[in-house]
Amino acid sequence: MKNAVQTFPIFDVLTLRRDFPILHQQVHGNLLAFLDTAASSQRPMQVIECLRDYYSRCHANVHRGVYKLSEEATLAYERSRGKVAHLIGAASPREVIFTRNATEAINLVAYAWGSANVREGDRILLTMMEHHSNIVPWQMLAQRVGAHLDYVRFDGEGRLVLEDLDHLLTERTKMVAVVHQSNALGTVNPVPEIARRAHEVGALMLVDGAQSVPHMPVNVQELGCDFLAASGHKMCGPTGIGFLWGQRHILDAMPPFLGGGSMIKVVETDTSTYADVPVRFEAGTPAIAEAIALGTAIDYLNGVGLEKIHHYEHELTAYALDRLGQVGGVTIHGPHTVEARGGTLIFTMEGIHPHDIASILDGEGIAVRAGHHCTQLLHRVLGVPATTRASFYLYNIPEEVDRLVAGLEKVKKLLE
Amino acid sequence: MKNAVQTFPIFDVLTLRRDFPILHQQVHGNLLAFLDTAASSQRPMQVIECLRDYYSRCHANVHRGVYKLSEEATLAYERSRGKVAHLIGAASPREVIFTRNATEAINLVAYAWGSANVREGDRILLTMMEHHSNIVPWQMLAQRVGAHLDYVRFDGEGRLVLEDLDHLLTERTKMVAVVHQSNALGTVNPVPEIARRAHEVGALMLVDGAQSVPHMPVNVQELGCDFLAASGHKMCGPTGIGFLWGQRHILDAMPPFLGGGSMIKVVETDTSTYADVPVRFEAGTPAIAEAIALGTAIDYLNGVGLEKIHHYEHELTAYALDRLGQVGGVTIHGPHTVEARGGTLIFTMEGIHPHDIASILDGEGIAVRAGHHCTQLLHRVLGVPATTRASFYLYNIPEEVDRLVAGLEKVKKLLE
Amino acid sequence: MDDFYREYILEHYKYPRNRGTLEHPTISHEETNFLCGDTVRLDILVENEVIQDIRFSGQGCAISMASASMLTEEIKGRSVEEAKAFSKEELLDLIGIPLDKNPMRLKCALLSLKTLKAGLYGVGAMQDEEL
Amino acid sequence: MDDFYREYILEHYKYPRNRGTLEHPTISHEETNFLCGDTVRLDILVENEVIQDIRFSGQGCAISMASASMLTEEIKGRSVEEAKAFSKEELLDLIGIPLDKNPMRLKCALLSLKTLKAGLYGVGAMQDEEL
Ligand SMILES: Cc1ncc(COP(=O)(O)O)c(C=O)c1O
Ligand SMILES: Cc1ncc(COP(=O)(O)O)c(C=O)c1O
Repeated sequence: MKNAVQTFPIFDVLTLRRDFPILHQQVHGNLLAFLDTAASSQRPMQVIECLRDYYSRCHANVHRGVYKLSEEATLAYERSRGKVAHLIGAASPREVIFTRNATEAINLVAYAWGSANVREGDRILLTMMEHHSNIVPWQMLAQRVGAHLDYVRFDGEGRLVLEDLDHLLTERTKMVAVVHQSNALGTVNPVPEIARRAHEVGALMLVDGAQSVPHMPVNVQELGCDFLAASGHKMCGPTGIGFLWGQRHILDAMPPFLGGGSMIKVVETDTSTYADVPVRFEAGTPAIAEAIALGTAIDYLNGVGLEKIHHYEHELTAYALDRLGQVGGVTIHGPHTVEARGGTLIFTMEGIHPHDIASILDGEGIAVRAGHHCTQLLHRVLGVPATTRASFYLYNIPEEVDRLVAGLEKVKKLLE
Repeated sequence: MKNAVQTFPIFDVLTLRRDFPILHQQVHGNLLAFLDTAASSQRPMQVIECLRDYYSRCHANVHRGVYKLSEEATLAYERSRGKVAHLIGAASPREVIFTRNATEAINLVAYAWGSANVREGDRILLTMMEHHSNIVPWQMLAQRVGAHLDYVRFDGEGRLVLEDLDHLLTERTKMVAVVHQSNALGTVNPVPEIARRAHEVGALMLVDGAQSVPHMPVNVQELGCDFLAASGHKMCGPTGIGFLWGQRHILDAMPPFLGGGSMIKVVETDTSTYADVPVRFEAGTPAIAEAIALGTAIDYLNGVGLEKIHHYEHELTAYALDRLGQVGGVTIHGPHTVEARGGTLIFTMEGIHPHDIASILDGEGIAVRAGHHCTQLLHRVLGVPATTRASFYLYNIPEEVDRLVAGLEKVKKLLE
Repeated sequence: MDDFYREYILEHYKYPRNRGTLEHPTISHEETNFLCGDTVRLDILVENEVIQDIRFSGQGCAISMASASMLTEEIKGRSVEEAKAFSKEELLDLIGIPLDKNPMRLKCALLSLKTLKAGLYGVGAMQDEEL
Repeated sequence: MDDFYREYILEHYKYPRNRGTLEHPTISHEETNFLCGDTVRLDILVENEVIQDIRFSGQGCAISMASASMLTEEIKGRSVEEAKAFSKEELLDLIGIPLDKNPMRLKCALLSLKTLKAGLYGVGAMQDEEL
């Protein structure tokens, strides 16, 4: 399938793959075909080396040290905050808070902003395609304060039913929290339009960017949202780091979330005065090395170009939709065209359990995910308890799609 | 000063130092003398290599993948949980929850356990030597529910005034949260006795082990506590990882803290059923690589032997107390003998600001910390806004103490 | 892993033993593997402390279904006492594949045993390590 | 860093200019660097939109005290307008040490300027980047 590779000459994927050491190993005797980036991406050598270099040359705790190592660590940490800000078009690095992952970022908003702003009887609007990380924090908030959740539905093509906004958005709606790109269906939702509608009724808009920030140019000004959450490990960065972006004036007005070192100005026995943003929301020793390496990951993605990555994934997804659609018994859930969709697709096979599919594909060296992908509501709508998911990134190649298709034929032969 | 090294033949520190690449660099033309481990320790090659190896060979998201990489990542992650459990004498790995750091671990208890168990009028007992991370979360809890904080004082030698327990411990006391080893004074507190007294009135006992777990054998059964918090970055592990240990039956009864992926069994639109411990408290993608590398750090510490490390630091601290005590104008705050104290000491110099001390020492390649070390209450008791802190670990040598003393003489010459 | 899908497993998956329900079971218990939504229900007929009949229903992957088929086959006719003592090692032996290195698939394989034990002991749920 | 402690700085630290307070200041403002607890208070006497007199008090490290000494010396006799426009770059020039690479020490050096500006503008607090 060397030919297929040449059909998407957006960048030289074979050269780029060399940056990812993990991709060159054999799994059960076959070259690894890693098709589970939606769960977590792989990392280029540049990021791995950054961690090594940091720990070997300049680690120290940040913010309070006056000696050279601590100085350097602090500067690198803050530089990385600037890279995140620049990546998403934030007005200032001060609007970027480092968290462990997208999940913690959303919980931060639900706890700190939520507890101060959501009251009994208020409503929070989600969609039926949300990841559990953008559902459960709001459920917990709703239970704490006596608020209610509403859900926008999606249609048979995996598109949000925007008419639902007409009756679900009310004066009582305080927050609209929507996934930018679905980690299951692959749908890219019309965030600017939803944000505009949310603001019309005075609600804020949080965007779950866990699956969009790694894969396309994302600009918070263009999205028109108030919060954006994402995870480093899905965008070539290390585990243990993610971020929350928020509008400065909203963050400024928010009470803290976690209490502890760094986030205070003055501590007295009964009460404390809190630091300014973003430090107010970064209690304790942060994930310093991870934040710095996330900066390196962003450099890497910018080096390739997010527009190009997006384009490349589109080509790959179009190819995959076409090839998989031809496998008998396979049903693809979600948009069947690449318009407003990303490189993540879920499917089911008549009478065959997703775990068996993933296990048998694993025997071929192909890594896909089976299960509900943290979207049980979505799967309940689809009427299946589980699906199989293949997801792509800048390092995947058409040949891997071909191997996936061949693997599925083997599954059928074995289990039918 | 080669002689001095040979006075503590507990292990071969010069060989061991080779494991720490960062220690062999020049800072402002002098060999780095890193005396700020209390803020964050350095890492041996073994830990740095573990991260590299993980990302190069076996990274994938944990828990839900059926393919080989995810399997291996999951096993390594859970093996690491087992190492933590073994290190602290936990009854089961299920009692160990991975967090970002000690700060998050304490906040987890203050939010999840606190909100469910602390009521208006209840009391929480702390000490005046607590780190902000063991004060602010409780203040925030107290403010949320209308509870009150009490503080055990410490005396002129930096020892807790245990008589304070007689009147401060009452039936209303629901939680006693105490630092095991002070990150400022160096005092090691009599946790077993305090835990016993806490339990007598029905309170739970949380131990802030951020400074003890890295430096001595710590066994939760012997401490008799209910919770223990610690940070990986202070114990040769990476940043971005720490842990909370809790008694199984207490954790089992606790509502969740962060909501999101992994920590649920069933998600419905309005409510969810939560997973068993420890996963209930690990929402979203965890700091996988960091948790695994923490396991490697624990292997490293066990390889040297925590008993030996503790002993070695005692020797070094005795030497430092002796040498520093002879510098004119220097006042050491905290215990002056090594009995029940660790290798962390703070001091002030007559008429000279700690920042100037730290800056001038930095010029000599000596990294110490100046400030309140996240213990403002403690410093207010001492009557100084800031102190200078030197802290030791298994890789420090007596020669570095000598350089510190020489550096302080230079400070005096320059600024007096 | 290909290894999981040996003839023996596939045979039990395609032609399961004891699949179905009982009209008047002494014990009926259902368990779900929340990681994947798989479900196994066991209907057990106990007479004189002996498992006279047993049927399984539910849905799941080849491993969990084959495991339920093999377990019911093995346990039928045994005393309740023996069935309670039936260990996860014995079941894994029966299945004959090295599942110990794959925690996810291990859960699939053990789902039927978990259902059996929780049913026999009359408890709501059971942890893997208690099997 | 040794470099910070040049003769010039040490001289201002040991023999500060304008150290003290004013009896009837037009403006009196105090700022604290919460990272280290250092405090600078400025008493300013303004007449005809000109800073006729200025004194500093408080406690801090050599850098913050020397910086306050130099700043007050520089600003005395200037118009309020000029003082408001006095930039952090100008102050760092005056101090003459490369502080831009050390965020912690930068805060020490800028504390007096922060106090001056917050005082002149009559605002409660000021961010570093607003100087
Ligand atoms: C005694 C003590 N408790 C808690 C902490 C907080 O640790 P971390 O910042 O890693 O959360 C520290 C570290 O500064 C400490 O020394
Ligand atoms: C759409 C979406 N939101 C949120 C998350 C949560 O990300 P994390 O687990 O890194 O917190 C994920 C990742 O699984 C996701 O795909």
